[in-house]
Formats: sequence, structure tokens, C-alpha cells
Amino acid sequence: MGEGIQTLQEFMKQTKGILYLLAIAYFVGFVAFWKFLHGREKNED
Amino acid sequence: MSGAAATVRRPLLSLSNIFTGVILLVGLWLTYLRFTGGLGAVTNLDHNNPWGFWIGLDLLCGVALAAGGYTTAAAVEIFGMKKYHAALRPAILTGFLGYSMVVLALLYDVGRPWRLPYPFFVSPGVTSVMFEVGACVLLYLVVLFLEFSPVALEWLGAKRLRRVIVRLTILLTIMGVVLSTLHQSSLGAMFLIAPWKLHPLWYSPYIPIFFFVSSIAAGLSMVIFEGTLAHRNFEDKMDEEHKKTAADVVLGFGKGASMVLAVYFAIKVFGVALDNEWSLLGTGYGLWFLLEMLGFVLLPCFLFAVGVRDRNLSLIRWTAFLTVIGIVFNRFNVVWLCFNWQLPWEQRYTPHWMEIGISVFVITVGVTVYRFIVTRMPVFYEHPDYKEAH
Amino acid sequence: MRRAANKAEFRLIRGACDMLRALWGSEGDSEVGLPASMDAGSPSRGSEPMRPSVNALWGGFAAFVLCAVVFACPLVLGGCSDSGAVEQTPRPDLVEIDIRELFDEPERARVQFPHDLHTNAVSEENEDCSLCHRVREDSLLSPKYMRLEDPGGEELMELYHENCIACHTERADAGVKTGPVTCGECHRLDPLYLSSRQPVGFDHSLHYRHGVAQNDKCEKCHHLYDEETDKLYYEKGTESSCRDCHREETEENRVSFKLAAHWDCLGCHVERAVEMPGAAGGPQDCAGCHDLERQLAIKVIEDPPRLMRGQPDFVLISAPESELESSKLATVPFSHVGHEKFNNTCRVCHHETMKPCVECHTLAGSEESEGVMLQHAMHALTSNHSCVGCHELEKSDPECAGCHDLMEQGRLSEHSCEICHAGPAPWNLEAERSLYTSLDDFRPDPSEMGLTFPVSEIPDTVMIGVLSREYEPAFMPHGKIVDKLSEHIANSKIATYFHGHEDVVCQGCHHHGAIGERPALCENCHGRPFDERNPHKPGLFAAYHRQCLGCHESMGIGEPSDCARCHAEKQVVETVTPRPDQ
Amino acid sequence: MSTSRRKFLKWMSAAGAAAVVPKKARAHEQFTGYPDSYGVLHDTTLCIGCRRCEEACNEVNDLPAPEKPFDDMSVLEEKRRTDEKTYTIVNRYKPDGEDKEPVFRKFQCNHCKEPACASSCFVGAFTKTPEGAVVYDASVCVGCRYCMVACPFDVPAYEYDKVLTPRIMKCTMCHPRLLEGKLPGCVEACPQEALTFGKREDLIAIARERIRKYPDRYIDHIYGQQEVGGTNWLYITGGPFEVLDFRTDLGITPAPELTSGALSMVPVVVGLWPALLGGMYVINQRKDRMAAKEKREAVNEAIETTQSAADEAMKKAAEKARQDREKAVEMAVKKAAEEAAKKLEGENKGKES
Repeated sequence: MGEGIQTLQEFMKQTKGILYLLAIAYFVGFVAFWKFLHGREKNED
Repeated sequence: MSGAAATVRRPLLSLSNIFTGVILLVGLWLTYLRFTGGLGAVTNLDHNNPWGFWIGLDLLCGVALAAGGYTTAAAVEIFGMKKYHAALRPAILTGFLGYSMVVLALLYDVGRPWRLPYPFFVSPGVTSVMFEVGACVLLYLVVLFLEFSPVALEWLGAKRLRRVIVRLTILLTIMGVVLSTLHQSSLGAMFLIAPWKLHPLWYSPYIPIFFFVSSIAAGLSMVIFEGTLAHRNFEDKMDEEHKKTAADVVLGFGKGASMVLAVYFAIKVFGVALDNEWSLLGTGYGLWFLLEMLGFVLLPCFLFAVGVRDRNLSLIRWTAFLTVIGIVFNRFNVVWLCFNWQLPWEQRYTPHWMEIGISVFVITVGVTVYRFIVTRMPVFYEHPDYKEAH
Repeated sequence: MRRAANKAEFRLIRGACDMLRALWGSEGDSEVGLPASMDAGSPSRGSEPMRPSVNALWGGFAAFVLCAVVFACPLVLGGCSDSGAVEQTPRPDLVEIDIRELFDEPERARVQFPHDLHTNAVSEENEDCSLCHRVREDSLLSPKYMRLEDPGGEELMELYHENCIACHTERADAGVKTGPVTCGECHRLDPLYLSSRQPVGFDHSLHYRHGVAQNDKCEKCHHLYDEETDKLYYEKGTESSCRDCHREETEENRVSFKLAAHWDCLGCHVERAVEMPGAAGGPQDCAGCHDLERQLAIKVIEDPPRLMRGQPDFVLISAPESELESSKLATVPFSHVGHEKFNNTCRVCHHETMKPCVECHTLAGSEESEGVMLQHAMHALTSNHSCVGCHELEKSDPECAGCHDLMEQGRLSEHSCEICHAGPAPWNLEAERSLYTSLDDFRPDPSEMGLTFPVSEIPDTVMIGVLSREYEPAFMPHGKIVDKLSEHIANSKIATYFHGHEDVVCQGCHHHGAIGERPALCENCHGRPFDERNPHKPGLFAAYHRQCLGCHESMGIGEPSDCARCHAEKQVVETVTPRPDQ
Repeated sequence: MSTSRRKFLKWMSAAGAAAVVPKKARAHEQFTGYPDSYGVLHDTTLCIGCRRCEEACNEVNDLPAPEKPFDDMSVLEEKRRTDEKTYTIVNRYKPDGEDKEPVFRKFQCNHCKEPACASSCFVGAFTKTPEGAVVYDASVCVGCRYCMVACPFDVPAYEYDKVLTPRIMKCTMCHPRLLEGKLPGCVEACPQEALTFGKREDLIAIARERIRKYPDRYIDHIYGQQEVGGTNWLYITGGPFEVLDFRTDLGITPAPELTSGALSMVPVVVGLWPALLGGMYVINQRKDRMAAKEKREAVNEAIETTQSAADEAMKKAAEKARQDREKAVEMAVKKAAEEAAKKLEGENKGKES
């Protein structure tokens, strides 16, 4: 559809698509960040 | 100890084995019919009732009852209830097999099974709740496989690989809980789009939450239930630690299940209030609903509680069974008995015996694999070489 | 002693109910929280926390099983619900004895009382109405059963039970066929009967026959009421319809219409039967007046003589005198005598009163007319009191419907107004009123009404070949249709008045035409079915079918069951595409 | 390989499109559907039940021939529904009694403005075209039949007897013909134009006009104008819709809206759960670690105390030993001194005598 989105269905198709991608990206990022955050704790005690 | 396992071999031609064999043979024959005659040849499904026994039992019930995996994993690994550790591996195993059975059953139900990957690799229909269910089930299957793999690896003696995977345990557990939360609830959400077909007492904007919460109860009860069966059949495979903690597991999970059922009952009532469906309770369906709510939610909730207070293990075990029945009852209501409720009686769906046959076949396959694994791999006992684990 | 038995039955049943209640109650007290399940209204009422104990568990399982049984059954029943209701026999004479609102907790259903059954039974035993109806001090029969005034609920119930049951039992003991004596047989939840009572019409024919029977003594029925003397009196020329005074409900000095009708009509009928036995008289049973069959059987006098009450033959309808100068439109010539023929009561136009329209319907509307102004009173499309409304109904007469059904309802053309408003203008009404004495003065002159083109131009048959790919062409008997329709118009006074011109008949099908024009052919306007430029216009294909089929249906000529009735099947069907132009 | 690439492209196209989402495409704004989409108005008061629409539909879609020919009206005796061999059917109703004029109603896909089938399909096999038709793409269909569950009008039918290539079958509003500028088969065949094809907006206008012109021929409602968010197939009737098996309990909520809420919870769960659960894990870990540490300290302390006690005892013992030794020496010295003294005395006595 060149002329933009006319139906809720189309709108959801796009937004939900992005959201899924973001969610996956987020999860990966989360794990990485977690590691970074707790990286130094190992050698404590 | 594994040696012990090896020495106690059942006779190959035991009654149960023969029985299993027969079922498997019939199942294979039905499979042949299904994949040569199409769905029409083996099911009573029609244009008004596109979903039937398989979706009801194998998908909805299967997934709900396989919830033991993530509930136990969460309890042990995340909430640090280490004393239930012995229950973890069996739970993971049944979870894994449960989901495998779900997928296996879907191969029968779906029109073109080889296209099952299409949603993810060819043409994603992201607006569909089923897309989410599919994605989560797929991922969770992988997660469960990894969570279970240490057992197999110990059996195979692949030490290094095992260590790598064990390190991932917590990550896998968290993924498992996330994915389960999503798809357990989404199985309910799938019906959000059909308010015009599902009876108002079962249809609710809350239905995803109903499914999620009830799945936890199902998972806990299922762990107890399976444990009971396991003790009956594989006592010889269990080490002292496993037997010692068995009682704790039953009590602890019974308590948990009781709590969850109470919550579940409450939000179900909220659901009725939300859509102001009190008046419907007087109708035939209303009474059916009350039967579900009182007979299969409130009653087990109360019996669990009593069992826990009296430390009455056998009562808890029975109640777990009742709860499992209740979950099946609920899922069947949603997908079958109270679905298309406005259709005239003669247009309603009743399963064909072959549908049931194939479901039985799928379950039997699962049970057989389960037996194969627990008789060989360190599920009920700790592998001597890996004492250091936890 | 029968009544004693009934009382016993009452007690028995109440006892049973109590027992059941008690049963549930005890269930409620049991330790498994069953009450919520019993009280469908409030499932949130869960089970109270309870002491664990072995019998509690057994109670639990027992309760569960009980739940299962109790609830499963209704569902099964609920599944195959709407079991057939009892076949109810229609009766015109049903009296509903319903005194439930006199009780806080009525225990039983109301009673259906078939009145004629009882009148017959009574007369068979040579008793009369007084057996059941008391006589008032004004020597009229009380319409109430066995009483003049209504006592309280309990008393009233006793009164019915006592007398009804007593009478029934008496006859039963005497071996006579009689009515029920047990509660359930009278107080039925599934009614035996269905009221087929029809309101009675007192049309001109019936009015005339009564006039004859009473040798034109109007005062026999018509009367006025005098406040001072509190007496009824009669005054010639003031006759009105009964409902003018006697309304739905009895008011302080006038009884309800229902009561008046039964006292006067029925009373008179009964009297005559007694005084002159054997002579023709009106019905004395309910069915005689209120049963459809019997109503249809009433002898009807074809066009009875006019009822003379000083009404005009011909009126020039205008605004009320007081408002004449403020009214603009020309007056409407109206043949009162003509309309009397077509309506079988005066009330059709005059409501209850016999006043002229403009007395209440002033230009702005008045108190009496409840604000309905003259213009609405005359033009309201959906009222059958109004001229336009009533004429609109006329159009649905099969003879007219063929053309009119397809036309927009209440459609007005620029000529519409002057067809009715043909009288003198209000401002010189006084001057010209005397010039006109009947509607005929306004009927168009036939000489100007002839066809504006030679008859020879009207084709006898028209060949319609648009479906020729699929079918043999259809042949439409154009000439016959025209003749038939013209004949209908010629025979109808209203038609000739409103569209007397012979050209008009063409416009039935060739709509959007005008007098003096050669009618356009269908295909001149109707083309392809989907025309974005004027989407309201059907395509040729549909134009033909709607016109032909529509007319056939509305004129009751019968719809063609299959295509072949108009289109002879072709041997080889080339394609399904119905129109050649594609 | 190709599939993965196609997938990638799909995802990216979605993402890209989203990147250039035009202003109007925001959730809080009402989506009005494709502006110039077409539709069909079915006027049941004009329908004569001739089944020409069924015949035409069967022809233009090359559907298998029915058991009974289309001019056999006996099929109207029982209520039918669309199936995998028929995209449209006409049913007969006798609202005003057996002897009265029957009423006919045509069934087919209503082509919702917001199709439930499209919303529910997890491979996006259904598309709402700008022309208004809802079309189905069998090349990606997995055959899960969720669309059939979702459809409020029970329209999609499934080829249960096909083994390898079962498809969903439903009316396409003759989309291919529309693109060719032709009318839908059924509309073209209708001898009464009980089916009117046109822009949806125009159709609504037409319907309104008819209701205005013939107030007592129609009831004042256009079925499909609002129902389930609006359909491109519209209906007007002379009597109550329920009688003609129209479902009047569907409401006006578009199907996608029913699930969007639940779907929007997905990212939230993915966002929150890991943090919460991770946190809980860490807390429990720390609890365990703390417990371990305390244990260790306790042990050490215990060890220390016992040690010191032992030393004390040792010291005492040593001291005592020393004292004993000194005493012994002293006594020895004393003794020796006495001896010496005695000896000296004895020598002195011997000298004087």
C-alpha cells in the first residue's frame, strides 16, 4: 500500500512485526547487559 | 547404582509391552489412513467445527499438562527451593516429551504439516495469536531439549558439553518461564477472536490469564501425579535422595496447587462479574460452568488444603488427579462443548473414534519414550560421576 | 368435603416444598461448600474454611459426585431444550380470572374461564345469568362474579373457590359433565386455551339493520347525559359514536365502553329473546359477537341507505372560518357522500366525535387535536384518518398496485397539489361557495382526457430479445396489458378523478414520462446494471424483471415459477452471460 | 537460502514500512478502511430465489458441478451453507407463514473491512485488497483452520477430503474479474439486480434511499454497515434480520481489535519477566552465599576458642614444674648447710680435750 495504512489489520501487521523483532533483540541485549553487570562479582569472596 | 538399573530388566514380552505394541500398530494404521485419505477420512470435523478432539486434548490439554516443566524449574532454579531438586529432572523430561507430543499431534491435525515452519521462515502472520503460540512452543521445545540434554549427556558421558549446557541452566530456565507465560496464556487468547462462538461464561477478556494460571495448577498437579505413577513403576530406578524428598515434593506442590486454584477460582468469579453474566448461571450451560468451577476448581483446592494440613499424601495424590481431570474438562469446554454453542444440536461436533485412537497413539508413543529414557538415563537418580552438580 | 380435600392437597404440597428446602439447607450446612452451587445467583459465595477431617473428605467426594449428577442432567436437558408446548385451543369467550396482584406471594397461576361453556351449562339447567351474576339496585346485572363489590384478596379467593368448586362438585356428584375441582386443573401453568376474541365492528350495514329492527327509534341506543337531573335523554341530530362518551375506563358518571356495550347490546338481545321468543335477535353468547367465524356469518346489507344526521353531501374543505384569511391554499372539494360509501363507519375519518375536521384541526393545531394541525391531519402519510394516508392504502389494492407498488410511497409531482386543492381560493370562498354543489363540478372534462397520440401507435405485442443468447425472445402482450389497466382505471372513480387522462396508463410502466409525450422505451434509459454515474438506476435486465415480476406479484397474477414461463428454453445454451452487450 | 532470504525481506519490509508509516497510521486514530473499496448490496425484498447467482458463481470459479442442477428448486427445501464446492448459496425463508410469499437470502463471504480470517491467519494467507475483496493465498496456507474458528459468519470452508493440498474455499468477490473491470459473477447474473455492485459508500447511500422511498417495505437498518466493524457486502430486508439467519449479536468491534490487546502484552512480558526472575534468582543466590559465609565464620571461631583453652592448660602445667624444681634445689642446699655446721662443731670439741 503506497498510500499508507487504511486498515487496523495492516497497522497491526506492521507494528506487531516490529514488536516481535524488538522483543527478541531486547532479550539478547538483556543477557549481554546482565553479563556485563555481574561480570566482576565472580571473584568476590 | 546405574548398574542396579541395568540388572533389573523387565521381561520384553510383559503384558504392558504387548498392550503398547497393539496400540502402536493400530496407531500406525490410523496414521496411514490420515495421510492417504485426508482429514475427512479419520475425523468428524466439518465446516462449522474445524477444531475438535485433537486440538482440545493434544494441543490445549497437552500444553497445559506439560506445564510441570517450567513450574518446577522456576521453583527449583529461580525461587531456590532446592529441596524439590529431585523432582526437577522428571518434570523437565515429561515437559519435553509433552511438547514433543503436541507437535507430533499437530502434524496430524494440520492440513499441510510440512509447512509448519512457514509462519517463521516464509510468511509471518504476526497479527495472529497463533503465530505467537507457534513461535513460543517452537522456542520452548528447544529450551526444554537443552534443559533435558544434561541427562542424556551424562548417560552418554559427554562431560565437557554437559558442563557447557549446565552453565546455561538459569538462562534456559528464565527463557522457559517467559516463553511458557506467553504461550500458555496465548492458547487462551486464541479464542479472544471468537466471542460469537464461545459461550459467554467461558469467553472473557481474562481468558489468557485464566489459561496461564490454570496451567500452573495443572503443572504442579501433573508433577505430583506423574511422581505417583513413577513411584509405582520405577521405584527401582530411584536413589535414596529421590525417595526421601518425594513426600516433601507432594506436600509442597500440593500446597502450591491449592493456592493457585484458589486464585484461579477468584479470578474466574471476577470474570463472571466483569461481563455481568450472573443470570447465565441459571441456564443449563450455567450449571455446567458451576460444575467446572465447584467440582473441578474449588473442590480440589479445598481437598489439597486438607491434604496438606493432614499431611495426607494419598489424598493429595488423588486430588492432583482430580485437578488434571478438571483442566482437561475446562479445555474441552472451551474448544468443544461450549464452543459453537448456538449451533443446533445436530450440527454440533462429536469426535470420531479414529480421532481418539490417534490421540491415544500419540500419548502411547510419549509414554514409551518416557519409559525408554527413565530406564536408561539418570532421571530418578543422580549419576555417580556428577555428584558435584548443585 | 371436596374443598377439605383441596386444602389437604395445598398443605401436602407446601409440606413437600418445605422438605426440599430443608434438604438443600442441610446440604448447605454440610462441610463442602455446596450452597454456592445450589444458589446459581451467586457462585462467588465459596465454601467457608473448614476443619479437615476424614468425613469432610468423604463429604467432599460425595458432594462432588452430587454436583456432577445435579448439574450434568440439566445440561443434557438444556441441550435438547424447547420441548413442544401444549397445543392450545383458541376460544373467543375467555375470561381471565387473575387476582394475583391482590396477594404478596400468589401461589398459583391465574385461571382461564371459558364463559360460553358456563352460559350453556346454566341455560341447559334452565337457570339464568343471576345464577352467577348478582343484580344491582339499578336492576342491572353486575359484571362481577357472585358479587357487586370487590372484597380483599383472601375473601375473593375464598368466594371463587367456594362457589366454583362447590358447583362443580355438586354436578360431578349428580353425574353431570362438569369442570375441574383440583387446584392444578384450574390454575394451569400451561394454559389450555388461547384467546381468539375479536373486537366487534358496528358497521353501516349492522347499524341499518338495528335501525330497522328498532323502527328507526334512535333513542333506543343514542342518548346524552344531563348533569342537573343526572338522567339520560335523547336529542335528535346529536347522535354520536358510543366511544365519544364511553371510554376505555369507567369514569364518574359514564361507564366504560365495554360495560355499556354488554349492558345495552347484550342486555337488549337477551330481553328480546325473552319477550319475543323465536323472533330474530342478536347473539347472547360471547362467540356470537367476538368469534371471527360468527362475525363473518353476520348478514351484511350491500350499500345500505345513508345514515342521515345532517351531514353535508359535498364540502369545500378549508381552514376554519376564523382562520380563512391566514390560509393560502385553495380549498379542497370533497364528496362526503362518496366517502361514506367507501368507509363502513364514520369513525374511520371522524375519530370518536362526529365533528367536522377543522373544528379541532385548526391551521396551527388545537387543544382537542392534540396539536395536530390541519395540514398534517390531511396529509399524514402513515395515518389512515388522513386523506393522503387513506388514499395511499388504496394504492395497494391489487388493481392499482401493479403500477403504484413500484412507485415511491407518497410521491408528489408538481401537479399533485392542484389535483386536490382545486376549489375556490379561501379569500373568495364566500362568494364562490354556492357555485359548486358536487365533486362532479371538478371532474376533468372527458373530452380533454383522450390519448394524445393514435391508438395504432400502441403495439399489440412487444418482443424482448435481450436474453436471446440463452432463451428464445419473450413476447409481451403489450396491448392486452394496456387494455386491462385502462379498464381498471375507467372503473375506479378515484382513479378517474386523480389520473383520468388516458396517457397516464402508460406511465405505470413507462415512468418518468409526462402527459402528451410518446412513452420512452425501457432501453432508452436502462443500460448496463452497474453505472457509477447514476447508481440508483437498475440495468435493463433488472428493469424488465422488476417491472414484470413486480407487477405480477402485486396484482396477484401469480409469479412465474420458472424462467421458461416467459422465455422459451433455447435448445443450445451458449453461455451463462445473460446480456448480449458483453 | 531463498526461504530465509524471503523471510528476511518480509521482516525488513515490515520494519521499513513501519519506518515510513504515514502520519494517519496511529492506533488511537480510527481506521476507516480502503476509501474506494467496492461492495455488493443484497436487497432481499427483490430476490426471487432463482439461484442464477449460484450458477454463475459455480461457472466463473470453475467449481465442481453440484449433484442437483441449478434450476432444481427442491434444494431450497432445506437450509444450506457454503462449502468447499460452493462459494454462495441462497436459502428460502417463510417469515409470514407457509402459505405466504417466501423471502430469499444469499450467503457468501461478507468481505469484512477488518477480516477476522486475515487477523487470525498465522501465515497471512488472507489479504484485504484495496478493491474490498478478502482474498486467500493457498501457496502459504498450513491448513490450521483457525480462520474458520475466527470467522463470525462461518464462511470459510475446508477441503477435508484433499490429502496433500487441502485449501480454504470461500467467495473472492470475483477479485480477478474486478481487476479486469468485470462484475462479480453473481451480480452479473442476478435478473432482479437484487445484488447491486458499487462503491461501498454509494451502496450505503442507495440502501438509505430505498429505505426512505419505501418506508414500509424495508426495516430501517443496513446489515453490514456497522457489524463487526463493517463489511463490504451489505443487506437490506423487509423484516427482522434474525429471521433470515443473520446474526444480530455480533457487535461492531472489528475482529483484529479483539486480540490486539493480548498481543500487545507479549513484549511487556518479554521485557519484565527476565528482569524480575533474574532479580529473584540473584536474591536467592545471595541468600545462599550469605548462609555459606556465616557458616564458615562460625566454624573458625569455634576452632579458635578450643585452641586458646588448650594453650592455657599447657602454660599452667609448665609453671608448676618450674616451682617444683626450685623447691627441690633449695631443700638440697639447706641440707648441705646443716651437714657442714654439724661437722664443724665436732672438730671444735676434739681440740680442747
